Amino acid sequence: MTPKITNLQSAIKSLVEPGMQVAIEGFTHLIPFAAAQEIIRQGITGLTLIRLTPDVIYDQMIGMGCANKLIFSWGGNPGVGSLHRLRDAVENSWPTSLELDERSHAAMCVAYTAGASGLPFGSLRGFVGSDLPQYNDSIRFLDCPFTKEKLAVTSAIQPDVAIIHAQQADRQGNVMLWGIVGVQKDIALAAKRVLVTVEELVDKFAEKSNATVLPSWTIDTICEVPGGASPSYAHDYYQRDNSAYTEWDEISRSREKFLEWMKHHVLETKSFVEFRERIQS
Amino acid sequence: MTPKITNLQSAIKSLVEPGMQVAIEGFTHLIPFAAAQEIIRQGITGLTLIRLTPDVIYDQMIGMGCANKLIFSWGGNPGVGSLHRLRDAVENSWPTSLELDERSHAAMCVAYTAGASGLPFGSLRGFVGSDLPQYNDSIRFLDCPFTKEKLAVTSAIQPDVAIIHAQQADRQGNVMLWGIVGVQKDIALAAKRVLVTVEELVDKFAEKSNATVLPSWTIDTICEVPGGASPSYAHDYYQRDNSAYTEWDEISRSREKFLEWMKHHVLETKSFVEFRERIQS
Amino acid sequence: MKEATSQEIMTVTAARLLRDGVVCFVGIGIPSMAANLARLTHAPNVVLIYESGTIGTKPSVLPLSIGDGELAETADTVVSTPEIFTHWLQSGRVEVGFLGAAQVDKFANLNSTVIGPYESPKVRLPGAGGAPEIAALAKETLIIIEHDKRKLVERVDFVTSAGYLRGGNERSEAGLSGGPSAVITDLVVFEPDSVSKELVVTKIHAGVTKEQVRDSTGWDVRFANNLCQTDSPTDQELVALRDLVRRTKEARRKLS
Amino acid sequence: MKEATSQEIMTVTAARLLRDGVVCFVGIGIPSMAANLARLTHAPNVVLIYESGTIGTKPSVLPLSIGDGELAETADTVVSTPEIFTHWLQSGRVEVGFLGAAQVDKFANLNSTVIGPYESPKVRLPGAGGAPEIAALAKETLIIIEHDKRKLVERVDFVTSAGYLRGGNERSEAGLSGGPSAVITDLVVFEPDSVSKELVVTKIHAGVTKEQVRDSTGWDVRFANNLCQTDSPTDQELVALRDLVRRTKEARRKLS
Repeated sequence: MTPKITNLQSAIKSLVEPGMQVAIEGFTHLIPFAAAQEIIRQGITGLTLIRLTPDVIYDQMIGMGCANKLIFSWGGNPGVGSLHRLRDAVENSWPTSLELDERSHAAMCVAYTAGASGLPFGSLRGFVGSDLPQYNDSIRFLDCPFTKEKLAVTSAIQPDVAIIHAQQADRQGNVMLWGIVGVQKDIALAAKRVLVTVEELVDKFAEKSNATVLPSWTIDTICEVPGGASPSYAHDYYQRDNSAYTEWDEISRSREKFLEWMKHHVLETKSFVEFRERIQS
Repeated sequence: MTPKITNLQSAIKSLVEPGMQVAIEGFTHLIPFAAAQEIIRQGITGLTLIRLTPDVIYDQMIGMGCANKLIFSWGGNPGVGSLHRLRDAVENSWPTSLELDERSHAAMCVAYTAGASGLPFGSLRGFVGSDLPQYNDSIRFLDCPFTKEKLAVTSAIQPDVAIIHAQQADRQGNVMLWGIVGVQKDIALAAKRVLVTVEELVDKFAEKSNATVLPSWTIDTICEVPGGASPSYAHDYYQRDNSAYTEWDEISRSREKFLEWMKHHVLETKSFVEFRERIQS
Repeated sequence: MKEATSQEIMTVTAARLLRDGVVCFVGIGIPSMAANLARLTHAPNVVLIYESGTIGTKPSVLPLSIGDGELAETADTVVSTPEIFTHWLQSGRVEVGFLGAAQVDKFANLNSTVIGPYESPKVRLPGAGGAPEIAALAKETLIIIEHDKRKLVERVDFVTSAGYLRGGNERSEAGLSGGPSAVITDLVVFEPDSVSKELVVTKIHAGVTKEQVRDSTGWDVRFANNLCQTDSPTDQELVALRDLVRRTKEARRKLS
Repeated sequence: MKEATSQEIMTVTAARLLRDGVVCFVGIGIPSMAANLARLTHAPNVVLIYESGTIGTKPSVLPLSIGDGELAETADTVVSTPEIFTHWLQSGRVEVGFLGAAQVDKFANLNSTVIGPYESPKVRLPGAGGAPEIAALAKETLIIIEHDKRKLVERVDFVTSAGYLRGGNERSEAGLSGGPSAVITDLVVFEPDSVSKELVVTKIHAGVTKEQVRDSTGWDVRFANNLCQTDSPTDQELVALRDLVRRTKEARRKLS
């Protein structure tokens, strides 16, 4: 009932297996960089990665060959441009081919909510006139049983593991996040198992309007990882490191430079703490 | 864009017309007694009343002949027993017959959410083996377009007017409620027009976890009505007056006693303030 | 210690069926009393969910209504009512549903809608509330009801919430898992027969006779071969229950 | 005052199309710049919604990403991303959608998915994001795009978000209301012909020639009979825009 509170290395080892469907979520805010890098470090492959907005960390995972499928709606470097590793995988199958299940944000949201709600599908007004349904069988249409209107439907998403980052957990293992809360509650409740990395463990939560609280018994494992969302941000803890996003554009353009950077910063570091030291030096 | 801030009498006069679909919501907490009584006072009839949990105030409205249809899922005096006026209307058509569109809480919620989301229907796992769908055409079944499972669907609810009570509005007309927030956000966003009565107007909201905030531009009219949810309660303002619920059982058992009580307390008082004075004397 | 009343025996017996640590969706009234008694005795880690949106609530006094402030103040989190039904019940997170009803029949179907025909009822009852989905979606349902011929009937006037429908595999063939695992009354505990799904008396409370049970049940009631007597409430359970009732009465008196 | 650049003219022209008090769903980048410029000049009561869940946000600097902390801190309320799409966009509350794209075609269809065939793209673009539903459900859509032959094309390689499809009544016959009301570039403003729905140049920015427009447009472009010149940015507009850009640069420098 109570989540295990452990270190990130053993958390990833016990939760994430090759071939799993893994959603590592965060809408610009609270992106679990530390946890995702630990997956790279452990060399886990064959994953289906799921996220509305795959960004720099998914670019790293895709470039390192962790994934062979991506379920998503917008894959870019926010405010900067393309994800070069994602493009290289889709355009040139490097380092491996990447199957796409591509929806829109609204459809991904509906799929997460359906997943969290125990429904096999969700409905939305969408995709009329769009070419996306032609290439994606997880988007279909039905007629409303009452009004006969044509509506889009999309299949539920229920990943094997969801990984999110939050500001706080209390000693009982309840988790609280606030600010831009994105899709995290839905994906956490949709997943079979949930890992949460948090900025800090606290005795008691303060009042925070718009807070999302996940009760302890909905979570499998909690890791205290200060700065674990960096270079994205954690509202009331630290701000977004925009320069890291800009620099990624340069690093990720060439395969060689990318591999070198990943080797030096991720593979040759033992943990996120060491990674941060190397980045800052 | 900004809601009108006015008194309850003119708010009801300008928003509620005979024959309308009106949802006066509150899940035990924050029930808009004052606003609903003003509808009785103004003698508005022919309404379709909508609520998950019609309780004492709907019993008063039904007994006074305001409604000829009820869309609901549980009509009782919470913690006490039956609603005698509701029973008299259904069992004996007194003072007039009352058509029922009866669903379950889950289905009402789904119908409100669909209404707030611009969808004509919502899906749920429910009603398998239940007799309710036999008597209610707003509950149907469909096959999931992906898994072919049989799921229940229910038609969206989008009332002409939603009335809710909240703890606070700020000077710009944004509204905040907290504690048990029930279905209020969904019904407010589902309705064509929205009236909110509030305990007080404030300069700035404090942080309140689990708070629901409705931006000013989603609301048509705000009335400051301190105690306007009494005898239900307003979290952090006043507690539930359980004795009023218990006494209602006695008052409402006979038509004569009921009519006399309503005349003395509601029809012969000019406002909720006078009503409260008379109740407390 | 004053001897246990039949209602106290019912409540304690129901409470015992709630295992520690389970997630329980609680109906108001005696189910709420029994669930909280369990929490205050052998099941301190039970997670109580009320349909008003309160999750992990730990009230020190019993709520009169399903949405009392006490429930919100002592909860781990409070969500909207729609979310309770979609993300918490429908998702399959609820292990035990704890329900009452106006009528229960031989196959544990529940009626809380009407006595008599739906279109011209003899008695209009409050209605479904959250029960149909709790009964359909909880992994298991416990039902508490006073033992009375008019309440325990051969066939309910109206199936508000599905039990085992007309028995046998009918429930699972309709696509529903779970189902009522026990009906607890002030005289006995019923459990469904593993094949026919008919409610059979498996425990009989101290001092209650089979004759009494037969006379108070609306169908030709069967007793299990391994019928045994209900363990009587312990002093500890009775103290906890009576304290809870006393605190609740005091709190309500203060408010009135 | 330094003369306006063509990008400044584009931003100011787009900003002017946003009426005060409307509810606007804003895409990141130039749409966000134009929407905030409108808010800081003639439209102080515009309600800006970003897909990250921020409603009524009033950032003092431009967000680099769609979910910057600045957006949450200055918002009237922050809701979940699913709620933004269901309760705020799909419900029909958004009056203006403000979008960019990689390609826009003659009938104002948008492509942000691929250049080349979907299965083996020449360029894989970021993808749909929130655009398909914004373009479908906002009462009206404004599109901002740099004027370039590869961006303004006869027919987009991929319809990510529906404009007027293949023109005429095709959009409304498909069940969609609304639609793009203007495409603003650094050379001109296009508006759809009321019957054919083909994008026609209705305004041309100061100093731009028809020749230049023809050379930079991927279809045989038409000019409206009542073609007029875009009103040049006022000093007040330019000051507001340049201040906004300067504040944004400073804020980002501080963070790096």
